[in-house]
Amino acid sequence: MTDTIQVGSYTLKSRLLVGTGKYRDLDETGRAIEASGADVVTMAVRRTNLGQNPNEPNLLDVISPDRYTLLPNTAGCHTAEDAVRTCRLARELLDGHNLVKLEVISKSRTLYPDVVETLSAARTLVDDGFEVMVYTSDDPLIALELEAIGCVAVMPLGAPIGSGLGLQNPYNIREILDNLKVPVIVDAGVGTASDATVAMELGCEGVLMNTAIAEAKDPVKMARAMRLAIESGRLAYEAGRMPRKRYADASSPETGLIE
Amino acid sequence: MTDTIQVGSYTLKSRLLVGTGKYRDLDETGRAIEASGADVVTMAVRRTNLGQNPNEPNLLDVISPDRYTLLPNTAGCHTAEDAVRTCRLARELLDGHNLVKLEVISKSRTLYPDVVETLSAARTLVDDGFEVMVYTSDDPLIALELEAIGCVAVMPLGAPIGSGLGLQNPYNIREILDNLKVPVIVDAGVGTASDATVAMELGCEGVLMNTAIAEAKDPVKMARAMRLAIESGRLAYEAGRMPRKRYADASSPETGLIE
Amino acid sequence: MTDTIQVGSYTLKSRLLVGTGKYRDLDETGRAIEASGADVVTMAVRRTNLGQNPNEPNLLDVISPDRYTLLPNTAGCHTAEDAVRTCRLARELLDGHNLVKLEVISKSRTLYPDVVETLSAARTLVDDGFEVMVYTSDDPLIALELEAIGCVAVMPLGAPIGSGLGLQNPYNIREILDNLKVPVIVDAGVGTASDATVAMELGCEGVLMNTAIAEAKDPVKMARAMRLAIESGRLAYEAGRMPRKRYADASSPETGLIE
Amino acid sequence: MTDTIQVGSYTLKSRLLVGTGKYRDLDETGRAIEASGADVVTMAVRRTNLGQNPNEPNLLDVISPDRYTLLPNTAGCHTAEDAVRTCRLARELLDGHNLVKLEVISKSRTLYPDVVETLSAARTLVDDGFEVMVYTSDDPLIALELEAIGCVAVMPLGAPIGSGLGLQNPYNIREILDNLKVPVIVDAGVGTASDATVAMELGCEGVLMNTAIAEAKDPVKMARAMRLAIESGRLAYEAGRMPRKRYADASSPETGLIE
Amino acid sequence: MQISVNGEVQTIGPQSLETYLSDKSLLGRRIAVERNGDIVPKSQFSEVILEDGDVLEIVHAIGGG
Amino acid sequence: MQISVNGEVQTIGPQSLETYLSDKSLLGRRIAVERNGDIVPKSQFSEVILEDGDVLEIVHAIGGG
Amino acid sequence: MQISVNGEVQTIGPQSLETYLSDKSLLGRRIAVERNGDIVPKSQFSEVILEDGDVLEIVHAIGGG
Amino acid sequence: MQISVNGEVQTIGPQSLETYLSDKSLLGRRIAVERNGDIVPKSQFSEVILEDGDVLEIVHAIGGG
Repeated sequence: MTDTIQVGSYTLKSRLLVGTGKYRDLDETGRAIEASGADVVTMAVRRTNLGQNPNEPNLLDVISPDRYTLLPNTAGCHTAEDAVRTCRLARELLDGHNLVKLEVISKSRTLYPDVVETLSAARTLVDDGFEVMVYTSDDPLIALELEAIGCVAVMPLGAPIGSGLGLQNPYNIREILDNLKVPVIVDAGVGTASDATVAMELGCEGVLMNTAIAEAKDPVKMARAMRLAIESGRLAYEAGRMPRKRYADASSPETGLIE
Repeated sequence: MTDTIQVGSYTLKSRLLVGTGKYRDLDETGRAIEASGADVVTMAVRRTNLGQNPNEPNLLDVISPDRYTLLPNTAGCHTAEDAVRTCRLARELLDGHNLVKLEVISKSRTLYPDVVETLSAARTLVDDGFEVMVYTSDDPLIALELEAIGCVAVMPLGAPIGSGLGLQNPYNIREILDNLKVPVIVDAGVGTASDATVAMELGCEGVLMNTAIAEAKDPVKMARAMRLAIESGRLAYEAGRMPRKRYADASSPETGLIE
Repeated sequence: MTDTIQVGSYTLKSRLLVGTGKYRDLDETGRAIEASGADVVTMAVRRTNLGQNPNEPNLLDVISPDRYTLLPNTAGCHTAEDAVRTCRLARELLDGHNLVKLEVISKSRTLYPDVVETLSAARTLVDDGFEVMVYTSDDPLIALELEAIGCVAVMPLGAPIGSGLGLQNPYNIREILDNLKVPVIVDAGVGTASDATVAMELGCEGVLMNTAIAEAKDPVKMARAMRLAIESGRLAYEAGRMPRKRYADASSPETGLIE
Repeated sequence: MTDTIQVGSYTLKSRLLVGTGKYRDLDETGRAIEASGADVVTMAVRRTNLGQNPNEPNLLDVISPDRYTLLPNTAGCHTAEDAVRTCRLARELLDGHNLVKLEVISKSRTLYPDVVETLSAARTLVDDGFEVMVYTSDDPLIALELEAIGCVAVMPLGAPIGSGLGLQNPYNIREILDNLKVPVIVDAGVGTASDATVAMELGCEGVLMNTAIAEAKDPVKMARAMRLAIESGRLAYEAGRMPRKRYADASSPETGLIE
Repeated sequence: MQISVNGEVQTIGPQSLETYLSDKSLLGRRIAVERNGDIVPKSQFSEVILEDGDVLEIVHAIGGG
Repeated sequence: MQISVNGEVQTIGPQSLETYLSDKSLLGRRIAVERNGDIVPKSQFSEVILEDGDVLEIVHAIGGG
Repeated sequence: MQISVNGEVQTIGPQSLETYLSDKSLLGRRIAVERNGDIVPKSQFSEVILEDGDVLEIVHAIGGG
Repeated sequence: MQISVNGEVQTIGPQSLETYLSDKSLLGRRIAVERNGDIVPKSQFSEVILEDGDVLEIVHAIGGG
């Protein structure tokens, strides 16, 4: 597909955004990411093990910043302050690259977005010149507020991170789509290809996923499936689906039959 | 994709089978069929209008039997006898081509398959040397019986013809898949791309559709969407989806965080 | 509730029909059936163990034919012939009582109704003077044919027997309701109270269940729940539900607010 | 049923809480509320029309504070300040009665809860000695925070107010139930009886509704349906439903059949 | 002589169905009997004399759904 | 002098809140009154003397969900 | 003589099926013909002589699902 | 003197951040450094002299979703 989406100052060729967690190894990571066709790839920032072997392979060796648009996330941060510090470290790490994925989540097993801390961190980061793609709940009002703050993309969860349950509340996602101007990208919750297609058919600008690909039995093949699922859903959205009908309607003419 | 499906003596390159009804004109029909990538294309058999202009374009001019595998259907037949006569006329019309889509449906507004008449027609046609792809209900026992009779593919409805409601009873479709050896192809009921993906993710060998493409606002674009949806669903089925989880599961490591 | 349903020559006070299988013992059976408020109670017919102790309690001691309308079933029969013989034995066993539940199911793990054998047995039984309540699939045409044969109630499955999955195909059930005049009673598939309520809200005349009560942790309490669920669903159907709305609509006046 | 629920200092006999909006007239209001069996009844506070006839009937004449536990709401308030003022007026209006329903909603057509303003108003009201039943989104973290603030009941929406769409996100409701100690009462979104039953089967302590009853064709009958639906769902929750099964499981013994 | 009852072969002497059922303490119990494919009404138990090769099905009611 | 009641400006003479409510036949009705942002308890209606610029909100209960 | 073609009765003179189809400009078109319930192969159009009372069905392919 | 690096206390002699990183073979690797809450740009590694009580966070990129 030749269509693109504009996220802040970045023009993306693929509507599929992918994570790099949970893979068996960096080799599988690289092959799956390549098969996905994504150009935005998320990564995490973690403390360097001081003792470690200097020749140990690094994520950035397989996912080159020259080839992919890296999207550092703030996964694991439970406060606005930690999220902001993490973003600043990421920006330095990537030589001034200012696109970040903000997520501030609770410590509870749902890993549910903490919308109050998220709003606070978003304000600080936007003031500090970051282009913020923000992970949030499916609360339409919070989504509107995040757009007002200046986030370049709003990314409501489809279902809990890593659950693979598929879109739990299409109503709210549609509501967000009806009210926002910046790109709305479903983040988290997709379990299989059709879940991604459904999100795109609702009119989302894109889908961000990690576990659905990394934990499939064959991640590289699932990455291909997701790439097609996203394109398929977007095309279906643009094509405009047939109306649902309560009763059947013959596909072949009901006249001119032999007797 | 290089994988193929074997239906009787026919080897199909595409898992998407399409109809030719309900299009604005033959030109749109041709362009949509081409965009779908299908190689099996259904058609109907109807009385020739005696008065008609001999130069009037004919379906077979746009859908050439040399390029596509034509699948004449028995749509509109309400008895086994009419269905059998229609198949014989189709075979003559296509110079001995013996692949047919058998459907015997009720006159009721559901156009629901008449399984008793369908069983009877299937027996006659198989004896008469036809390769029968049979449209039926999602009754697992009837599906088994149709396979036993010798049909080369069993095609349970996903939802009423032309309703676009999507798979109404995945349980029965799965049941049929668990028990049959011949290809199971969902026929009718698909409304948008994700419906087709869902059918393929269940493990169906293919999907046959008409209205979902022909009545989309942009049929050619929807045809492309459906082509990708089928490939995506098949890949996802082969890749093996991640398990669904009741609780969230972080995609980024929860250790090594800054403090 | 004072409303009743007419099934052939029988006037039923309760729209809940219950089975007597799978209980821990006859005492629990009796208490659960009583709590359900049902007046139609199904039973099975089986060979008498010749050696057995004559004083061993008998189902009919707890479920007295004087108090309940017994509904002998043909569960376990895989052919029309066995079903007919079983019904005749049941009629003799119950001193000429001619109301029976006909079910002819496959040997497959789905226990799916064998509609061809069912149609054949129904014809024989109706000719032989039985009042036939027939268990069948959700095939709308077969349901119509069973009514035409003279069955006094048509009982489509909601989901596989004992699965507790709830209504799998409300579309077909609605289709059957739109077309039949005799009572339509959902039989099998209910797992919890709301499943029964949903069936009644569709307009069914009643629901027949067994496992949902017998295999609940507390069968007697679940029997009470089901009794209320059926009444609730019927009342809701008669009351006429509010229309679904795409957008919110305030319950309190939006004028006269303080400022 | 003899079981009760404790909400702050109030012991409620019915798990069904009802609103008084949208009825044709006060007479219908009174009859429907009575049929519902509810003891908690919501009301709104609005400016008195100065010119009005002193003998004009008043809501409190039909819904007597002596008979019902009145629950004044803050519907229509879009800020914490207006909500607090409204609660204080209500307390004065009801002679010191301190139980209130707090809702601060957006002006958007979703009438979605404004969780930030709601948190702020809840703090003020709890400090001011009110017993606060709070309407909120299905955000599990916000629900936890509202409990921590001291609200006596947390009432997440099932679906947008007045939409009648039924529970949109059971996953989040279950999440809230798993984490809170105070009663969780689904407020808004119920459309018909089975929706209420489903909410109770999840383990909710109660359901608050208005439109589903008031806008039914026959509100009084729907009120009876809802009363039974709530009792049914609670009983089913306590009884413990049967496990769902992938395959069928016969209700009648499969041995001892005639041959 | 030999008869088959509920699938098992039994060797008995000449007797009426009533006597047979009585020996098995089934008389007066809530049962129904099929003999060679035909129902035997309770009222005829005493008149029916069992014959060599008779196939009997004797059933009663049990719990079922 | 002028006061605002439920958003509308009214010109009245010096009087107690009780008198005002009584003139509007609101006395004894189930209402609540807020004056300049503070609740006025029923018990104090007679003591409260309305002043120029007072802002009153007078409310009652109506149907709501 | 009279024949029925696609449900309509026509009066024609003695002729072969080929001649009939040719008059209707259907010869060489993608059609199939059933005569009195049996298929008439294209190869036999010329040999088949229409008879009084013949019932013909002449069909072609059209769009269908 | 003592400094804290990624949460662990270390005793080192007076030196620049560059020297420290070089000793740990981290120089030239894709890392970022925060010192007492503030980012230290790569360009300033040589100028920054570590002081007693400094708190360093040294991070790199890893897989995450």
